[in-house]
Amino acid sequence: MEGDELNLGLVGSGGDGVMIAGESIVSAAAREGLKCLMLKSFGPQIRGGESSCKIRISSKKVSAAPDTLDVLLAFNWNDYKRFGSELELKPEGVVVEEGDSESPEPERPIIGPQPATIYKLPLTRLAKETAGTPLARNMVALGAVSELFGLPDKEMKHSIKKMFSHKSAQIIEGNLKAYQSGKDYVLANFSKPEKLQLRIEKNLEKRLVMTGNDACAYAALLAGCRFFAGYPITPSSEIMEWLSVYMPAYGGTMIQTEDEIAALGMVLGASLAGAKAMTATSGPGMSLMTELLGLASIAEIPCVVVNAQRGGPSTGIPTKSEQSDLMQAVFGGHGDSPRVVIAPADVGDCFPVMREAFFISEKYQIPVIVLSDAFIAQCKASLHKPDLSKIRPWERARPHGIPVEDYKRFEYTPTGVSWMAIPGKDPYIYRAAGIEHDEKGNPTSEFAEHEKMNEKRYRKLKFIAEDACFMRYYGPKEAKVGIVTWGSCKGPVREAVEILNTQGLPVRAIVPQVLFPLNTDKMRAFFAGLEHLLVVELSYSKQFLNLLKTQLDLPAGTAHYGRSGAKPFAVSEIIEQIRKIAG
Amino acid sequence: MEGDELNLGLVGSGGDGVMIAGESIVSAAAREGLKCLMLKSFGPQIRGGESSCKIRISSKKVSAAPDTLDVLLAFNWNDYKRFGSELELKPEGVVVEEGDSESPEPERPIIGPQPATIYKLPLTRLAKETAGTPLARNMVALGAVSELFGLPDKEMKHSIKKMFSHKSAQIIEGNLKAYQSGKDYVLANFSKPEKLQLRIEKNLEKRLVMTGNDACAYAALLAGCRFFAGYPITPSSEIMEWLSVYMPAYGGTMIQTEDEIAALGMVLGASLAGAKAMTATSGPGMSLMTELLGLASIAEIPCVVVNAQRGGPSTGIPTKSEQSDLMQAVFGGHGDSPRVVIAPADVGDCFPVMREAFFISEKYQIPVIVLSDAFIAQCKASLHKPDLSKIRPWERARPHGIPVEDYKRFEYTPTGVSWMAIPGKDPYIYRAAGIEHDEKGNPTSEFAEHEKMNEKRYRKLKFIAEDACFMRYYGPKEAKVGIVTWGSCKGPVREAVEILNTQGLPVRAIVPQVLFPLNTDKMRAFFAGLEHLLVVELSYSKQFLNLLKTQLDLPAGTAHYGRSGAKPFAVSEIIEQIRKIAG
Amino acid sequence: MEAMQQAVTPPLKATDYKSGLKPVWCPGCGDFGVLNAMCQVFQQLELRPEETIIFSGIGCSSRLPGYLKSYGFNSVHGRVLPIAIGAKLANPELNVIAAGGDGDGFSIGIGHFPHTCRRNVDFTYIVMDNNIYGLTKGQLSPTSPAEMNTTTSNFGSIETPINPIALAVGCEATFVARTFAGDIKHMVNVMALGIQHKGFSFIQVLSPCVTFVGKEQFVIIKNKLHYLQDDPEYDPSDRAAAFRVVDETDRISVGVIYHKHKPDYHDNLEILRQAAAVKGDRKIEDLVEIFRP
Amino acid sequence: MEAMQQAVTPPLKATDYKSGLKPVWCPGCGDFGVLNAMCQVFQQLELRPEETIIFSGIGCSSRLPGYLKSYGFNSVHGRVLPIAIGAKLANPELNVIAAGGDGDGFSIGIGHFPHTCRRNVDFTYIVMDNNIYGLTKGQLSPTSPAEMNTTTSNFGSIETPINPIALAVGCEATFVARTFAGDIKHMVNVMALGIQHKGFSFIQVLSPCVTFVGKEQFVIIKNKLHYLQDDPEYDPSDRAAAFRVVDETDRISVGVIYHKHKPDYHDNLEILRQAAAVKGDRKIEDLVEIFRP
Ligand SMILES: Cc1ncc(C[n+]2csc(CCOP(=O)(O)OP(=O)(O)O)c2C)c(N)n1
Ligand SMILES: Cc1ncc(C[n+]2csc(CCOP(=O)(O)OP(=O)(O)O)c2C)c(N)n1
Ligand code: SF4
Ligand code: SF4
Ligand SMILES: [Mg+2]
Ligand SMILES: [Mg+2]
Repeated sequence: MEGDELNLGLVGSGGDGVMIAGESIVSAAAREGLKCLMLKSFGPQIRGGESSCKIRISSKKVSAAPDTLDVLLAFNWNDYKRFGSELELKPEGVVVEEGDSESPEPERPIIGPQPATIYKLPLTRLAKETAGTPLARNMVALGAVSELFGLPDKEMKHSIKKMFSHKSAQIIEGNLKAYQSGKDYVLANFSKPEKLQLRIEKNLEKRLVMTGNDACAYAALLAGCRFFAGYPITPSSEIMEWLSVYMPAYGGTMIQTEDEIAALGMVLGASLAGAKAMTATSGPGMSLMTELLGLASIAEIPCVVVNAQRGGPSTGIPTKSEQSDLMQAVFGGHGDSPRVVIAPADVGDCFPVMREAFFISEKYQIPVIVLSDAFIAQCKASLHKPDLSKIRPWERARPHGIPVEDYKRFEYTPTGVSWMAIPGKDPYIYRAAGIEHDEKGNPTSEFAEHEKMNEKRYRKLKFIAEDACFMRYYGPKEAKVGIVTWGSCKGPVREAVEILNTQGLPVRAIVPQVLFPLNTDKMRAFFAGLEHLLVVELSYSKQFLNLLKTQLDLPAGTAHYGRSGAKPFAVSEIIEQIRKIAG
Repeated sequence: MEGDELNLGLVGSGGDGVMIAGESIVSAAAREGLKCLMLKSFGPQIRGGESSCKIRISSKKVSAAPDTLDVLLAFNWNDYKRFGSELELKPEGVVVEEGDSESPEPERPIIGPQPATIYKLPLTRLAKETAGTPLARNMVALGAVSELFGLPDKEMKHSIKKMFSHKSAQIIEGNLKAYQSGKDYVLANFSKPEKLQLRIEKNLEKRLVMTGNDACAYAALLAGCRFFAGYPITPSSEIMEWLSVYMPAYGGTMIQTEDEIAALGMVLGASLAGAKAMTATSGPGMSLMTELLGLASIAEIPCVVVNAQRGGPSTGIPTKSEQSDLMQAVFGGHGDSPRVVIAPADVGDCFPVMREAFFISEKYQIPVIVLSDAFIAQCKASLHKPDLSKIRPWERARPHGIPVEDYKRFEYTPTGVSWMAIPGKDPYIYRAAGIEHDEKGNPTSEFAEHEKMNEKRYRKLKFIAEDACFMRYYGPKEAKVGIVTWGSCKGPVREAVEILNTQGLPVRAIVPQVLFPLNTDKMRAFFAGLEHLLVVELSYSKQFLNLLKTQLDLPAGTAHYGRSGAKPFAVSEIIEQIRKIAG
Repeated sequence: MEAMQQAVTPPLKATDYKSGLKPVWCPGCGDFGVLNAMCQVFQQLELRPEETIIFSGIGCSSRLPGYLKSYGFNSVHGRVLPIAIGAKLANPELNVIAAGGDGDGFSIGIGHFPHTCRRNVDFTYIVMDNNIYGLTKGQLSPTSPAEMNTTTSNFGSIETPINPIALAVGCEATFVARTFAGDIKHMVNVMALGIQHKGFSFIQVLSPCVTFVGKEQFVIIKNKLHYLQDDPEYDPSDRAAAFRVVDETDRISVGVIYHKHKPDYHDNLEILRQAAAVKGDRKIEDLVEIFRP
Repeated sequence: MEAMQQAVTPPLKATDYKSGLKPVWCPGCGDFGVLNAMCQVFQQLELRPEETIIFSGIGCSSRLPGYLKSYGFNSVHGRVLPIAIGAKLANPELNVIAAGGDGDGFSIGIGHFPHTCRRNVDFTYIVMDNNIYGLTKGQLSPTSPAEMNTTTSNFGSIETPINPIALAVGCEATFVARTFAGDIKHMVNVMALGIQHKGFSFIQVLSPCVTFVGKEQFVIIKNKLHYLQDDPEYDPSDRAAAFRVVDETDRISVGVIYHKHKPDYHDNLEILRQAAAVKGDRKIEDLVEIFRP
């Protein structure tokens, strides 16, 4: 426990209620105003198999999932085996498990240091006694954990009530009793571990709790999106599921299509007809959208496509994260087909990123790919209420004040952006095409027109790189060691930077959100004064490094640290790499 | 006419028989043992619209289509308008057109220098008189051209006979008479232009005539391909059309599928079941194959995909060429999904390239994309009979000599290649998956296995870069100016290099066929000693330059010349660029 | 239609519906007839060009939007249906028409067809069926008859053709009709009914490719035509009867083959929106409260 | 089978056809029944594991190949049919079986279905239809009944479901059957007939998802079952009768619904190869002569 934070891990089987327990803790912490973050992990079993989660709570700041745990709550040691490498204890870490003083010592296949203390509780017996069912074991454990480590009691109870609000009063009562029995057992049998007490500051403001998918969906609605077509796929499905509940109420449409091709097809039709439209998917769906993304590019139709990345290639590892769809996002189309790629770096970041996505797409009439990833998409985080007034729909430039005959849908302009009429709303009829065309939209196969249109379409990128660039910076300006990273790697990188700076090694980091077109001036400005540069990413084939190379010259000797996904970077792993290059 | 070559352009409408005339010339030249090459160009009309072709004939060497013409045969000056920029005359160039001394001077919307001489012939009248139909105008014109510029008369007649071999004896006779009348008219009315006589060397060996598509199809059959599934698309359809005729006779299967996804799906099924299998397509189809290419990558299924590139993005310009599917070919997949990309540089090159494609794919169990383009795919060229004995089927490594239970389909090996059993032929049953898997093929979501498998799959690339690297070199080793290019740009680049070297500016060029993985040692060796380097390509967004940057460091100050496709590079254009950088 | 007030909107003549662009079609192509029929229908139904949009895929037939005066989108091969659906759902006031060829609709695009039928979105889909791939110069199409010789079936096709009408009736399209490019009047009638139908309407137009199949197709088809409107027995609301029609081999029935009343997608969507309103009876900004733990 | 001589090939028991890998399915899932039935069928028909290959897409149901002892390929979502066709055409001696879910087959993969039916390649396609997306945790499937509540139809589905049997019969599949995961014996019988059928056979297995639809499905379906083999009137070669069956709402007919004899693709291909032989009656190397101008 580094100062004022608590890192918990929970592991068990389907019936153990691991996720309910985890979510109760997160809710309670957020109500108390604490920062927190929860990452879930599942075994291959569709239902009822092993599952685990890791929670990090702090009154200060939470950037990444915990590397190592202060507390491991193990409902079942067998289940632990599958997740061992994800659930490592800190040297001073403790374990909470089923058992009492008389039960035989279980085999604990713990990876890394052995627990400093073990708290055994007769979870099942207490659950039966209080709630009348062994299913309430998780509540007993919650009570114990709450008492042992100083979680906010009132809020914990509130969480439990809310979690079971759709159940009978009796069941709620039973669960609360079970919770209390856990607390009581701890009070009667153990002394609290002094070093592992969650410090709670007074009067913190209550926080929201949501996942990256929630945030993307809600932010889209705020940005004026009223048409969503999609096809389910892990880990993005929750975006459409959320919109299926909330989109229709605002007169919008959320439609599940036969496949991802139809999804993007409908989005393009809807957008051409005037709606702000989007879809969401993951790698395999993204691959299927390749052709229609090119159509959006040549026909200059605004659209937003969220790709919540997972482990690839092909079906790959659907439940785990990776950053390996980056090169595809930028260069995946056949022909010279410009698009914009933008990536949130954490759950809260989904708000500005989605705003920017719709802004760029509508203003520049270009497809925008939002590259989220499973660590963001499915991470449950507490956050400060974002400034929603900043997320306003942007209206497309429509033709006006000229004779109808003079209207050129694809007029060659200084910014590359031409007026876009809305069928049924504007008298400026035009014809769009996936075929190369002249300014009026009529087909052409002439070199001169083609070159001109390529120039027009790519010209937009120069303006976008200026207009919509945003980046995050960490660490002191004068540091001579720099890191470039993107997306969810921001968490561990940011934390590594902070730790190293406190340890006397000045390091700074830059995390661009608009990855293509990159604002190369800002990147070069960041490079200035560096003696060492490290590019960090979660892709085996160095996709981010490659993308950077195509856009700017990296300082000589730039180092790279990357590996496959399926496991987030540990802060310690990043620190080690930085120390390696910084000597 | 540079020494011993003749550059002709023909232009007319549907009924004018432009293509028949052009093909007759090419056939005659090839029978005479001459080198030649013909590029066609069509207007938007599906049938009966304007069309033109450019032919280059030489007894020495022919690398590229003619920049400018010695002879322009214009059946119709209206049709010329559409192609003007493609059909420019040399200063000493001449025109052959319809008319006689009495007919009014037509308006000639000629681009560039005006013709040095104009030969008017009463094409229609002579055609009617001799063949009884104005349709034989093209034959009259052929006779005239043949007589004027010294085309091989005997072979011209042979060509005409062959061209009409499926027609009645009377029609053949009529056409031959029309041809003769053209010759006679020239003899009676003009003196031959002395400078424009095709010099024919004695005893040249007869040559073959084929397009790049023909060559790819035939080479595939030679390499053992016995399964082709595809969906028609310009400019690759002729591959499947050729195989539809010749594949079944050798016990193979050519099947037209419902779309490109099904095409690659069938190819993968066929390959898994033991066949050497391929498909062919162009940009839009390639985009649709994105997902299944990733499947081939993770499941390590050999397959060859020919992409005859056309103008992009989206439907783009189907009838014209471009080199803008390169980044997609290499990086188009979601996830880290290795594949090999290899490109022929001319029609004849399709033989070794297809051989190499099947060799790499079968040996390394990896998808291979052959990037042809419309200038190669549909270019009709005469060529020396290739050494067919070099194109032998390569047999996959199949498991043997181990107990069935010990077989690991995805065994981790030093080269990354594991034995691949054939269902129905081998007792070594296994299960493949698009899901990440362990060595046995069982699904996994563990980081460690994933990293290991990524490493295995990418490891192959190192060996391929050595094993299958081949490149073409032009120009003297000691030249200080270098050019890197690929695919059909080789033609004009090679010629530019030769011209500059004769003009006293030493230049050399390298044209890698295996573009990914690139043999970087050979590239660096080429860079050594250069003072100037120019990267040349036909893509607006600098795809080749970007690809090079991701694979190796380019010398400081490397210059780039690229532009949209739809028009091949002129040799003069390349020369100008080289002169610019070489000062 | 805010910006449109200023536009002059006199009644249009059929020829006013031509865009003026010269078709790339071969002289004699059936698609000319389709274009002319559409102009007449638009005029008859007084569809305003500004309120009408024609979507298509890729093919000779898919060039159609370029020749009509209205909004248009010549998209990519096989995706016309989802694109049209998206437009209609986002902008229900629009007159939406989708058009394309047999390859576009029943080869690469066939996956969208059953789903379009079941959704019953209110637009019209016109397939110009010529039993061949025209634009790519003569390959086998999914409706090419068995044993047909094409550039990809050099020894005769060994595939059983797709029957678009059977598919449409089987997938419960609510309006299914067939007509012939050689009979403008019939086309106009059928198209008018299709466009007026509330819900999805599918119209197969037999539209000969004179270049890769042959001019004689016009005569061959004409001689086999059976006009359903002349058959007093025929009841287009009887699905079994419709299935019998699709199995005919000796004659070609044209007219409305199947017709059914059913709420369209938009009707259902409106009901759903009502039901969903409880979830959103507040300003979007206030929705943030649902994230309170 | 060259390398196979050395392998011991004693007759196998049904349980020998299990791979040994533990299924990831939820306890009680209908797919367990399908797996068991397949083991029995394989044993009954004495299919050799080395000569058999099971293809699948992605979904809970598509995990099947992993649990059977035979060659197998768990490919990608929706593409099982073309992959299976490729394998069978390239290696006609193989026993080829394709399997998957309702989403895999009738949503994303539906475009391949009509074309598979018309080609009549000799393999069997088993769809485990649970009316839901299991693997992705409970979204609407193309066969979800109207008004069903799912995670993507929170106010009840407004789509008309796809009827897979209607589609198969409409597209002239030559063998169309339905069976139920709760009746192993029936499954075994129907699957055996399907596998023995020469040509394409399609089998819809009603296979309840206990987690996202509910255990009660087993009872609900069971109570509505109508066994066609018990109906002496029923003639599976009568297409009109088959169409009547697919429109049933009060009962669920199971058994062979439609059955037709027709040459399979391979038969046709062999004829075509004979016809084509004239073009290739020489060594491949000598074919180069056709390029002589
Ligand atoms: C993805 C993709 N595949 C293939 C093509 C090539 N292509 C263009 S049109 C066409 C078929 C045309 O046939 P049809 O739809 O029947 O239209 P028609 O020309 O006969 O009117 C094909 C295969 C393409 N444009 N895009
Ligand atoms: C291209 C693509 N899109 C989406 C997915 C996500 N996905 C996996 S399985 C599935 C549907 C599963 O439903 P079904 O086919 O009915 O199988 P079940 O799990 O119900 O057996 C989906 C949408 C995917 N893997 N690939
Ligand atoms: S090729 Fe056929 S379909 Fe295309 S325009 Fe010509 S006649 Fe019409
Ligand atoms: S989720 Fe449903 S279909 Fe999937 S394994 Fe569980 S019960 Fe079976
Ligand atoms: Mg057609
Ligand atoms: Mg299902």
